[in-house]
Amino acid sequence: MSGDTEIAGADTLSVGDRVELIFPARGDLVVLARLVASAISARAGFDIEELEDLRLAVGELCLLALQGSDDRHGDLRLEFVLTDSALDISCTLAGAAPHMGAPNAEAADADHLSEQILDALVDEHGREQMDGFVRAWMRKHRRGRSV
Amino acid sequence: MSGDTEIAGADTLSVGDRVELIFPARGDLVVLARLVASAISARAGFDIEELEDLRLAVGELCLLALQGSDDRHGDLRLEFVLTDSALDISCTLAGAAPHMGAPNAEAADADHLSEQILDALVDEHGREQMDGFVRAWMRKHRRGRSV
Amino acid sequence: MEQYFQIEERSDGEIPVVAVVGEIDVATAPQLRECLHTVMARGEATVVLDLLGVTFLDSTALGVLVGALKRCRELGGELHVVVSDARIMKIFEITGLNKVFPIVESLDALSAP
Amino acid sequence: MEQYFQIEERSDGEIPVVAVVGEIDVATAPQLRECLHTVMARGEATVVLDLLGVTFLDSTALGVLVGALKRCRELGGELHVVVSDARIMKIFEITGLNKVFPIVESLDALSAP
Ligand SMILES: Nc1ncnc2c1ncn2[C@@H]1O[C@H](COP(=O)(O)OP(=O)(O)O)[C@@H](O)[C@H]1O
Ligand SMILES: Nc1ncnc2c1ncn2[C@@H]1O[C@H](COP(=O)(O)OP(=O)(O)O)[C@@H](O)[C@H]1O
Repeated sequence: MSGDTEIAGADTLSVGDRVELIFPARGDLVVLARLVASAISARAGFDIEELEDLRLAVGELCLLALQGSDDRHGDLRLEFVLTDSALDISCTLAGAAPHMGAPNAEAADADHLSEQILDALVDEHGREQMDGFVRAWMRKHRRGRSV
Repeated sequence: MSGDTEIAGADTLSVGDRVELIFPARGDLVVLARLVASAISARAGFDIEELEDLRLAVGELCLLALQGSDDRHGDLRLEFVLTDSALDISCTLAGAAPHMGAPNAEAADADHLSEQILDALVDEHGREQMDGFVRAWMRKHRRGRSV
Repeated sequence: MEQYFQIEERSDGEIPVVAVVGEIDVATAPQLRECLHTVMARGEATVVLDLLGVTFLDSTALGVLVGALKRCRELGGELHVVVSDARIMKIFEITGLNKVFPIVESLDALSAP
Repeated sequence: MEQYFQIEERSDGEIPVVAVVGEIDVATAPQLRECLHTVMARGEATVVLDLLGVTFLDSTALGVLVGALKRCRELGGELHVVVSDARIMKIFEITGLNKVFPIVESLDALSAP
């Protein structure tokens, strides 16, 4: 019993586990999504570098979903699903009024940057836009598992 | 512009904002609920002592909801709603198999302790049990607001 | 972000000391329960529980402590709890357990005459 | 748990230094944009952006930096970025922006001949 050390809660998510966070679709709350992403990633067995990657990537996922929003209405629904081989994350914007006007140069830059960040940090990602909602998703393989 | 210091994100929740966290109904994931509770409480304008109180109280709320669970099935749905006068939090257990057998002495102690903790830390709280689900709720008034 | 939890038993003095560091909650309390059981199964009726490094405690943890206290007293011993953090002390106070457990603020306070 | 963000402008040397501490993301980037605009509106074409205290940076923050860089260069100046943290540097690298911005590891490296 002496010196029985462990990080409790590490790797406590199991295959099939699903965690969902729903919050008002505003940029100032994306920090919540990143917070939950860190906690989930640690519990899915990712190491500290991957955890930082996932925190950043989830923030970008939210930003991609938020682009259809007027930053005042609707919710973001962030979903984490742990499969045998990967952590699948999606972010859906629902109930938001369509964004008015063309994006400015800075927003276009940021959009392109989000895609570059996801390209570098996750294994697959995509974005679907249908009337009424925007959905951005990504997949990060778990090392040492069948993919 | 010099020395422009601020805690960004503090008090960024508005009246009517609703945040929801859904996660597998297992004790080892209650830490997720506490994490989100801290972040939400800080953003609802509660001070550091109240934030610690709310973190503890939300954990107890989850434990009260979990008691109907066999700790293997179902989800906990934790909901935060900010009103003009209070932060309302509820935790609902759904889809869990009913808990088998009578609770042991330690579990009965812990249940009573949860109630005592909520009595001390929040302004109102309660628990409803219906067939198929358990719902525990609490309300914490925001200081300096009409109640 | 991690939930840190560490438990250590020191039996160098006369009374065994179980020291916990981190968060004791529904996820980690079972390990504390097991450790206390193991110590008492050796015949120790009096145990010191050092919570100086504990940053969080929930009702499950308190339930384990109450169970261990009952067992110590049944064996004619005592469960001494060491707490100094105001937040942790508050949890004992709001549950009335500060009147049930012999609580001291430091390990030194136990060996003092 | 809090999202810490602090921005400070020091104009004691020849080139103004804007120093940021904390997380620059979609919530806080607007304040950085405004600060950089204010400095440039005074006619400063070259600015040093000290990110040594930055713990997180997202695409919105990078977008603000790219916008400020364009503006500095239009004015015939430069936006020097100071980064030493490997995580922050990684974000510049994966977006290719390490080749766009003049990045140095310390403020000393800027004044060195
Ligand atoms: N969360 C998701 N949402 C939408 N499309 C996805 C998602 N995850 C993966 N996809 C797309 O569906 C394709 C097939 O998915 P699937 O058969 O589950 O994965 P795999 O890539 O392992 O074969 C993927 O390659 C990807 O392009
Ligand atoms: N989240 C909740 N879920 C279930 N019942 C609640 C909840 N919040 C409050 N209650 C109960 O309903 C009563 C009336 O609620 P309400 O009119 O909204 O609040 P107030 O206490 O401010 O009058 C409360 O006093 C409480 O007993």
